[in-house]
Amino acid sequence: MEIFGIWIASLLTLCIYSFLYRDNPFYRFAEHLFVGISVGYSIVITIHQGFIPLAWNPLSEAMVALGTQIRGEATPETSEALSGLFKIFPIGIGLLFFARLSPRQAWLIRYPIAILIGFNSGIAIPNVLRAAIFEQTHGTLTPFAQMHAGSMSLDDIIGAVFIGIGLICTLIYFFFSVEHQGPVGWLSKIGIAFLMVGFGAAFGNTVMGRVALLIHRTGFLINDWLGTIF
Amino acid sequence: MKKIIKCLMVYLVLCMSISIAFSQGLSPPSNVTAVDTPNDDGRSVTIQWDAAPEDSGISGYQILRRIAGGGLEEIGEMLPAGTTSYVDATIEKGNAYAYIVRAVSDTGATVDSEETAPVKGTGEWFHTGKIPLFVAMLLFSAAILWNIYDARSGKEVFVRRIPGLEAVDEAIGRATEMGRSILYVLGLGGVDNVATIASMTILGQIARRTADYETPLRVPCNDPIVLNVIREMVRTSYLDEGRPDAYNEENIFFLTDSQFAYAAGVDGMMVREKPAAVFLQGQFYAESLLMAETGNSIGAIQIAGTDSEHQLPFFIAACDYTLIGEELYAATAYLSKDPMFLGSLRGQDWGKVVIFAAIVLGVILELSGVGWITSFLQRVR
Amino acid sequence: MKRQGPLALCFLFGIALIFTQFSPHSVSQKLYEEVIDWGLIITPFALVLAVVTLIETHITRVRRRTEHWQYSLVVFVGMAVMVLIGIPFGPQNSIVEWLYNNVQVPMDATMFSLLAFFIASAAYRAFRARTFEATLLLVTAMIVMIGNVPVGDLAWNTVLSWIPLEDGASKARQWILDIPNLASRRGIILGVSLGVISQSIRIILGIERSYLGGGD
Amino acid sequence: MLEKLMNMDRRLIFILVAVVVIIPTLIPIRLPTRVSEPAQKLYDYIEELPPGETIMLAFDYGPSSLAEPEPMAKAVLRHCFNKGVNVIGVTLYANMPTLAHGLMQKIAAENDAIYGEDYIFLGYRPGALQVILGMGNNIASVFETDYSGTAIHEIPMMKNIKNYDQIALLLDLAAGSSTEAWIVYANTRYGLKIAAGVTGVIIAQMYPFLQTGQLVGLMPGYLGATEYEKLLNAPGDGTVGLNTASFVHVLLIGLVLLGNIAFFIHRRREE
Repeated sequence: MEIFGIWIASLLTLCIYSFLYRDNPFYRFAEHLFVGISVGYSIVITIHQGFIPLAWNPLSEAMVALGTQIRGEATPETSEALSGLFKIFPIGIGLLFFARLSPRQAWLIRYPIAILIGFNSGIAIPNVLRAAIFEQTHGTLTPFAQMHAGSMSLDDIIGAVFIGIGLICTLIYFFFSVEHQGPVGWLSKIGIAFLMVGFGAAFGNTVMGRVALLIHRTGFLINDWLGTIF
Repeated sequence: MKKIIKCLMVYLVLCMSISIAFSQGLSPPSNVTAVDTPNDDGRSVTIQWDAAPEDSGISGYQILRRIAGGGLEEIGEMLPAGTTSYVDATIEKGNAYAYIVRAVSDTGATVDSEETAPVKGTGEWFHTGKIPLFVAMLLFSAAILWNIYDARSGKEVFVRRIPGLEAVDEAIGRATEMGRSILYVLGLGGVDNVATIASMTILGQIARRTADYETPLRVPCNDPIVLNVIREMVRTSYLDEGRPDAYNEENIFFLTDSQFAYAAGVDGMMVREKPAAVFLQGQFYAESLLMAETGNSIGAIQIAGTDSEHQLPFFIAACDYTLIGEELYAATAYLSKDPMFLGSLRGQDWGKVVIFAAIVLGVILELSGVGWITSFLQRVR
Repeated sequence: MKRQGPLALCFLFGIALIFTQFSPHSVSQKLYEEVIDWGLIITPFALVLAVVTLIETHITRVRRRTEHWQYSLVVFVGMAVMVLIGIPFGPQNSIVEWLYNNVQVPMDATMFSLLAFFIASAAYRAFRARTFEATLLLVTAMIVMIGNVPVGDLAWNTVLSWIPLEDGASKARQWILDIPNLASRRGIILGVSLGVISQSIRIILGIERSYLGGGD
Repeated sequence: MLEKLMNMDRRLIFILVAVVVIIPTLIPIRLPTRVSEPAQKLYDYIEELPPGETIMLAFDYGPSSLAEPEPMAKAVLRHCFNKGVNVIGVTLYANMPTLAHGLMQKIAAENDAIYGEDYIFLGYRPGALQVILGMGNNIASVFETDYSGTAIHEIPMMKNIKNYDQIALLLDLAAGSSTEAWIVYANTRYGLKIAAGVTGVIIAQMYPFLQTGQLVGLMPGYLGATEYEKLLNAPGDGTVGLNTASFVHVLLIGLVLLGNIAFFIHRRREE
């Protein structure tokens, strides 16, 4: 079974690589099979790792507890499980996503979406403000505090000054309320230069990342697949 | 009766331990205070005491507590010497607790401090340590709201020149002259994506210009909902320009929903139709490179724009103009003149001015040895 | 109800979360936990949207007999096999795991590895030093690339051994990442974060409503 | 001629790339590497943890980009198991649980680590943000059971672990923007220490957080995996891969140079 699996995996791998020559039926078959299998897998995972433990289990436990409660055999545990009954509200709102199936009632999905978007926005405001704005500004100033204390090497001093200049110029580049002329124009040009160096670094690293993907697949084909033949 | 015996016992134990301590020269922890921990949910009490001198012979501390009228109980593990505070997070709400700090020497001798006054844990409704964060949040919200309000009242809001946008007319003009089409790619985002919304707005504006020139505007989509929205948008643009006859719904169509197939389809269109201008605006992932490279190889003017930071290097390298991150949002405001976008853009600029000022001022102050901005930022919680 | 209801809920949840971030009281912490619970329960249902959209797309394709419509059937077969075995027996069923390990994982990984080829052809055909900016980007990219792989330092230490700096390639890479890259990224982070916060404010207050979609 | 060179058929380039990857895969070589500061910091942090401490390992990547994070995960798991540091596995990616679970089992078996005592795998729950926040209050409120369905409170390793307060470090193995989410919500909100091992695409984005200390350490892509393997003195997939990658990098640099030379000659002629 394992060798069979390696063979299937290898053949599908080659089907996808055939795309490098040009689009062809093998590639299209593999691609669509992939879409089907992976969506199927996410449905399975979402049901077994999301819906059942988070919604179904507490609710059914609460139902059982309700039964014992009615029969008058309540224990402290059943009354705790009973609180699961309140989950009926979020579950009901979640079920509204199914309104997507009916064109006339589709607007109902706005309710769960609005809650999730309100959630994300509310939690983001104070935390992003602190993590990104305050912490990052603080991080820019700390080296200068050390510099005054005299506990820094020349390299680090140059680095801190560079970071300060680069940050300020980048901020100026992303400043839209003023025309970029004269000194502002010059500073924003320096900002662009810093941005380009940053993007260049990202590009260089991306090459490493993409090459890694290929090496991983080649390693599989050569060591695992050809390994089963030779 | 029981109580009296208990008290007597405690008294005896106390006397004994004090006498032992004195015989060893151990002095009791001084200035012991127990207060309700500030800015918590009411489930802890903070106990503090003075540090003992180094030669005190103390090897550790044990905290003891008593619910009013009850017996003494040991709380937590033995604390190492040098500790001067302890947070008891095991209290129950509604009870008042009194604390004793017991100093322990190497030989196991102990000496107890005086018992503190009983204290209750109460939860606070507002975390006073977060005042700076709270104020900053309010100020920024006010700035955004005021600017949107100001823009709505019809005041002119200035947005700087964005080079990529000036090339839009050039690109459309060239396509018209050459009698070729314009290809507009919206990326892979859904209707809820900020970059996609921005891209749809820009498309609406470009459609106004192509309507005049009757240049074909081809838009392959990968999201059925986005498709419906932009068909509506582009039709409106053509209507507004008085050219509903020039609108061809088949030019805006669904290609496929999967990433690489979409990129392959767009590449195929580029090679076959050889558009004179290619717009790549919106949210992009790894497929960005495939499309930008093909567009480059057919010699089209390419104007890209995305807030997907990781794809920007490829656009910059392979396209003629690229709207970098926030520039995409600014472009939306610039082209659509929507007060909401314009106002927020200026509000965000105000935010940047404040950060800018904090950095410049902070550096100057730090270098002259005044550290209050840095220590203020550090205290923000 | 079609617009006001969702807008009100969005406002309530947003404000509740902001409030609980500033209030340590046990009542507000209980509220905070409850709201997170709601979020956790609602989120799994969102999968319905993606699945319905996908199925609709492929059904339309089959029905209209568009080009390559047969492949849409492959999508359905793949999905059906996974769902019919996976839902009753769970993701730890051996057939599900076999399909995942031998079909899904290798294809996903291979699909992405195509990018290594495309980045190579793009590097050759599109990355030209046309402008000052593009040149700067290219030069930096090359330094980082050579610094990322061990052959960089090896070449430096053999060819440029007369320079009194060991492992110059990886040191140059590290300097670029640590200093100019950091500065520009921080600028981007500050700008983007202001954008995120301002959008969140607009959403909570109901000024930004695009998430409701079109219609009334 | 020049025209032809400038617009070389991309398939020729594809073949070149394939050859340059296949040959070193068949005949592996070893080049010396040095360890950069961010990876060293992460290693030191884990090295200094007393046995019995617990770290969390978040597998926040999909099968599509497993090439880089997988060697990192292997190296860190080996390090932890050998040191007696406990590991809680979790993922925010829906298409990841089977792969992550299998990987943890495999490395545990190699190092005689026991499920439930030395490591556990919690699995996946939808909604990244809610999961991160929910675990900060109470891990059991999000994961009442582990991936296999065992109740969390019955697992010996989890006896004294309620939330992030008892976790020494979260290592996020990321191929997307999950690290930022962990920083903003788990570090800022709950004070959890964060480190990251990221794919090449997002390395550059991590540096501002490294300087402020919001990230304890960083493994940058293949290079990071190689560096960690070197620190452990146990070369693995990362080391082998990075050496192979050397050749492709040299090829790519050569191609870019060639392309630009052709471009300049062409432009000079046009002028």
